[in-house]
Amino acid sequence: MISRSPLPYIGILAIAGMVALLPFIVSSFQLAFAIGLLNFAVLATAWGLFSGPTRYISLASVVFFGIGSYTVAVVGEVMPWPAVLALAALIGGGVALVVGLATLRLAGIYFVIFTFGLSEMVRQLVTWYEVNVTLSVGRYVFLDISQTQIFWQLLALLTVVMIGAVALQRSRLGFALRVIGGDETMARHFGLNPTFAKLALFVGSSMIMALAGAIMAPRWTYIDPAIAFNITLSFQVVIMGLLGGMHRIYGPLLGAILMTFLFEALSDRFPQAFSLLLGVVFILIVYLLPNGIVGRVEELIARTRRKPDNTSAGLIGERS
Amino acid sequence: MLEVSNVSVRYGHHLALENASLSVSKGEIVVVLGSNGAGKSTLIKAMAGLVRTEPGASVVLDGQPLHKLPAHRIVDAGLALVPEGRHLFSTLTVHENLLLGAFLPRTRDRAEESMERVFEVFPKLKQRLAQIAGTMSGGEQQMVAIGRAMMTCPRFLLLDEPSLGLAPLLTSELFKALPSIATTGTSVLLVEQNSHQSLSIADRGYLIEKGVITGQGTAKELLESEEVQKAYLGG
Amino acid sequence: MTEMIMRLDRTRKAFGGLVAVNDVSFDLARGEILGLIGPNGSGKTTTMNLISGALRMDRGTIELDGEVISGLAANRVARKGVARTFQLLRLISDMTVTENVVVGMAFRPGQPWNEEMVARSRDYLDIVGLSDKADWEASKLTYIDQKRLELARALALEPKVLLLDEWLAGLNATELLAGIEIVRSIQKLGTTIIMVEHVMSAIHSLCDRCVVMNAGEKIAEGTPSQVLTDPLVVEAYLGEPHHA
Amino acid sequence: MFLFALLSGLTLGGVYALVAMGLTIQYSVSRTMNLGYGEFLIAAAFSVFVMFGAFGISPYILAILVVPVAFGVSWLIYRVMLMPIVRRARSPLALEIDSLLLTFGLLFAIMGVLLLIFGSNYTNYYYLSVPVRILDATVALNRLVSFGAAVIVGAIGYWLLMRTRTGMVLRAVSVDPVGARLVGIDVNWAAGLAYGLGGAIAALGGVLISTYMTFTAEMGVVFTMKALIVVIMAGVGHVLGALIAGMALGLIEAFVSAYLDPGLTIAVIYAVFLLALIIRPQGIFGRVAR
Repeated sequence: MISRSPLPYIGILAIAGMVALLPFIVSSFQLAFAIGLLNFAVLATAWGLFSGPTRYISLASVVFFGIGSYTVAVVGEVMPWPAVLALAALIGGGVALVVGLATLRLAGIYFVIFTFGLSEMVRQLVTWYEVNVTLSVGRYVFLDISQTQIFWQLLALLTVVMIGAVALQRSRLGFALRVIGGDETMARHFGLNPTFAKLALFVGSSMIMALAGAIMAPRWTYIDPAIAFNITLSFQVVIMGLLGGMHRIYGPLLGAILMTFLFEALSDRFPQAFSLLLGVVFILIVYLLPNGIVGRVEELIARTRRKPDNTSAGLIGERS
Repeated sequence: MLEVSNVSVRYGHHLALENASLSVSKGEIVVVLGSNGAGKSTLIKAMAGLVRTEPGASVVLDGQPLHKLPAHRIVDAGLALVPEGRHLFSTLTVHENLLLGAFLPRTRDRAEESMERVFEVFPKLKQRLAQIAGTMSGGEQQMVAIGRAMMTCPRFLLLDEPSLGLAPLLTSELFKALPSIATTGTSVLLVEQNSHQSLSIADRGYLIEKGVITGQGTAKELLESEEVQKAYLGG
Repeated sequence: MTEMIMRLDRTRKAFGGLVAVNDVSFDLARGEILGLIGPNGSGKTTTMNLISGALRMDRGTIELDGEVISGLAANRVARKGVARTFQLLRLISDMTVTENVVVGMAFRPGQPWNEEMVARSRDYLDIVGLSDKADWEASKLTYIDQKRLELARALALEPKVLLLDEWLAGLNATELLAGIEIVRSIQKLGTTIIMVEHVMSAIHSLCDRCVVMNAGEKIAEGTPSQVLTDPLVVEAYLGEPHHA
Repeated sequence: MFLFALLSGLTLGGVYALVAMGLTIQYSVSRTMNLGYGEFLIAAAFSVFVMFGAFGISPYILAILVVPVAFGVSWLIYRVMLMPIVRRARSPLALEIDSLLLTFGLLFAIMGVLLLIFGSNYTNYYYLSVPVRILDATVALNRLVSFGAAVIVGAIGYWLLMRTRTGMVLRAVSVDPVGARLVGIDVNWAAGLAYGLGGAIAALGGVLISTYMTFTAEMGVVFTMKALIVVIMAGVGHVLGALIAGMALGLIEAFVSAYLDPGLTIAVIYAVFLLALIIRPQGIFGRVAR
C-alpha cells in the first residue's frame, strides 16, 4: 500500500533505456511498427488507468487521441513544440472534464453510452467548423520531426505514464480507487468523494491520450476528421486492455504488445475481414478471458498454491 | 407434507445457514422465530430456490424433490413465497399483479376462482384493482403480495416477515387472515421476529439462532417458554 | 447540565407512500450511549441513514456540535465526524485487516499519507482485540472478527459520534460479553455512540438512554428500564398482548 | 421549408420511435445492453436490397420474410451468446459490463460480415419514389408509406405490450425479475422473447428506412446510438416514453438539418442528450426510484 521502494522506477527506467537504443539497430519499417506498438501501449495503459479500477468502460479513447492530433494540425506550425503538446493535453483534459462532470456521477451505463457516440459528435463538430469557418476539411501537417524523434517521444511518454501509474498506486488517490472499486457506498461513509476521484483519473487518462495523438500527428502529413476520429481506434484500445487484464498496471501493456502483432498479421492476410476477425476476437476474450491474460495467470498461480474453494452464489440465474 | 433436511447456505466465507431441517404437515401453520441476521430469511429463500444451497440439502414437497429445481419450477410444483420486500410489479395495477400470479398453465383456468378466494381473505383489494401497486401503503402492498402468491394455487405458502414495516393494527389484521388460508389445506410457513402475534396463530414453531435451528415446540410451549420471552424481549 | 453533541429536529423520510421516519426528534448528550430500538421495519436503520447522510431527508434538520449536517453528502458528514458500521458487513475482502483500518483513517481531514498510519492502525485493532491478525486478508476472518474489523475501521475515523447498526447481532453469549466490553471501552475514550440493537441484555447494560421507534414514529424515550416497561413499547414488540 | 422539415422529421421520427421501442424492450426485460442492435437494422436493409434487386418483390412484402428471420436470429443470439454470461454474472453491474463488451464484439462481427459482402459503399434502390404534394411541400411516397407502417406497427406493438397476457409478462419481468420468478415465470424465456421482438422490430425499421435512405455497412452504430439515446432519455423500460422521445428525435434531426446544417444532427442530438442527463438522469418519463 505505502511503499517507498525505488525498485519499480529503476526497473521501468532501465527497460526504457534499453528500448531507447532500438532506432540504432532496426530498419525503418521495423521502427514504424515499433512506433505503432508504443502508441497503443500508451493508449491502452492510459485507458486501463481509468477503466481498470472504476470499471467504467470508456469507448471514447479516439476522441482524446484525435483532439491531440488536431491540435498539432492547427497550431503545430505556429507554436513551439512543447507548447503544442501542452495545449493538446489541456484541451483533451478540458473535454474530459466536461464529459466526466456530466456522466461520472451517474451509473456506469450512462458513461459507456455517452462515450460510445462521443467520437461521432466531435467528428461532426470539427467537420462543421472546418467546412463553415476554415472552408477546408483536411489539413496538412508539415513538421520537421523524424520517425526516431517520434519513437523517443512516445517512449518517454510511456515511461512517464508507467512511473506515474506506479506512483498513483502508492498514493492516496490510488488507495481511494481501490476502496471505491471494493465498495463505493461504504467509501462515501469514510469521507471519500467517489465522483471526484473518478473525475481526476478520467481527466488524467484523457490528457495522456491527447499527448499520444499529438506526438503521432506528424506521421500522417494529412489529417481530416474522419482519420483523426475513427472509432476503430477506441475499439482496439478496449480490446487490448481487456486481453491483458485491466486490473493490473502492466495488463494493458501486455495486451497492447500481443494485439499489435495480431493486428499486423490479420490486416496483412485478411484485409477485407479485419472488422469481422476483431469482433470474433473480442467475443472470445469476453468468454474465455474475463479478467484478461494477467487475471488468468494469477488464477492459475492461486490454484496451484491452495485448493479452490467454491464460494458465493451468483445473484442472477442460480440453478436456472 | 414438506420435509426440509440438511440445508446449508454460504455467502462467501460466511455460513449463513447450517444444516437446517424442519417439517410441516398439510394444513399446518408453522413459524420460524429468530432475530435479525439469524438466517431465517436465508432458510426461506433457499426453500424457494432464490439462493444456492450447499451439497447435501434436500427439500421435498409431497414426495417431490424441489432442491434441484429453478425458482420458477418450484412455484409450479406448488410452493409459493411472499418475499421480504414484497417484490411486487410496482408500476403495474393490482389487477395485473394478481393476474400474473396465475401465470402458470395449471393455475390459469382457475384464475377467477382464485381471485375470489383472495377477495374473501382481503376484501379491501376488490375496490383497489385499478390502482398502481407501487402507490399503495405498506400494508396494502403486503396484501397484494400474499394475494399474488395465493393466485399460484400453492399447496405450501412461505412468508418472509410479513409484518415488516407494518403498523401493529395492520399486522394483526394480516395475521388474522392466515388461518383462513390454511383451512383450505394450504400449509403456511412464516419467519418472524414478532413472536406473540405469530405464535398466537401458529400450530408449531422453530427457533433459529446464528444459522442453526436451536429449538422447536408447539405454539403453546413456546409462548410459555421463559427462554423465548427472554430472547425476544430481554425479559 | 449535560452538553448536547447532536440534535435531530423533526426529521422525516418517506419512500413512495410509506413514511419510514415520521417527524422524529431527539437529542444526544456528549459521551452517552443512546439505544435506538424498536421492531423490525420501524425506521431505525432509516434514521441512521439520515444521520450518516446515506439518505437525503424530506424535511427537518440534524445538527452536530451546533452545525447543521443534514443535507450534506455522506462523505462530508463523515469528514465532520460521524462514523458508522454496517448491518451487512461492508469490508473490502481482498485487502488486509490493516488496509481496511486505513480506509477509515486515510480520508479524514488533515491526515497525511504516510507509513505512520500503518502503525496507528494497530491502536484501533488493539481496542477491538484484532491486532494479532493485522496482516490477514479480510475475507479470511471469521464473522465475529469481521464485525470487530468494521468497528476498528469506524474508530479509525476518530468520530465524534459513532453509529453502530446492530453491531452485536449474531454473537453468542461469550462473544456478546466481549462485545459489550469493547463498546464500553470506546465510550470511555470519549466517543458518543448511537446503537441500533435488538439484543436487550446489551441495551440494559450499555445504554444510558433509549429512543423507541415504531412504524416510523418515536413512541418512547428514557432509560432502558423505563422504556421497556412502557405498555406502548411492550405492545409494539409483542403485537397485541396475548390474553389467554 | 418548415413543412418539408416537419414531414421528413415525422417520417424519420416514426422509424426512430419504432426502433427505440425494440431496444427498450430488449434492455428492460433482459437487463443486458445490446450495442449490436443497429446491425440488425442494417442487415435487414441489405437483405431487402438484394432480394428486391433479384426478384423485384416489394420491400413491404419482403418484410414478411425478413422480420421473422430477424426474430429467430436475435432469439438465438440471446440463448447462445448471452445466456452464458447471464449465468456467470455475479451482480447486475457485472452483467451490464459483460453484455456491453460482448455485444460490442457482436457489432463488429456483424458489420465485418456486411463489409465482406457489400463493401463500404453507399447503397440505395428505388421503390415508390413518387413525389406526393402535401400542401406546398413534396414528399416521396415511400417515406409516407414507411411512416404509416411505422405508426401502425408501433401502435400494435404498444397495444400488445399493454393489453395481452404475454405483454404483461414482459412488463412484469422488466419491473421485478425476482417477483416474476416467484410467480413461475422463466425469466430467461422472457428475455429471449424480448430479444427476438427487439431484433424483429429493428429489422422492420431497416426495411422501412431502406426504401428512402442511402445506407452503408458501417451505419448500424449510428442507429444503435440514436436508439440508446432515446431509451435513456425516455427512462429505461418506458415504452410510451421511447415512442414519444423517438418521434422528437426525428423532428429535431430534420429541423437541424433544414435550418442549421445536415452535418450537425448528431452533435445537436448529443447536446440534447447531455442536457437531459444533467437535468433528469432518470429519464424524462422515468421515476426517481422504486
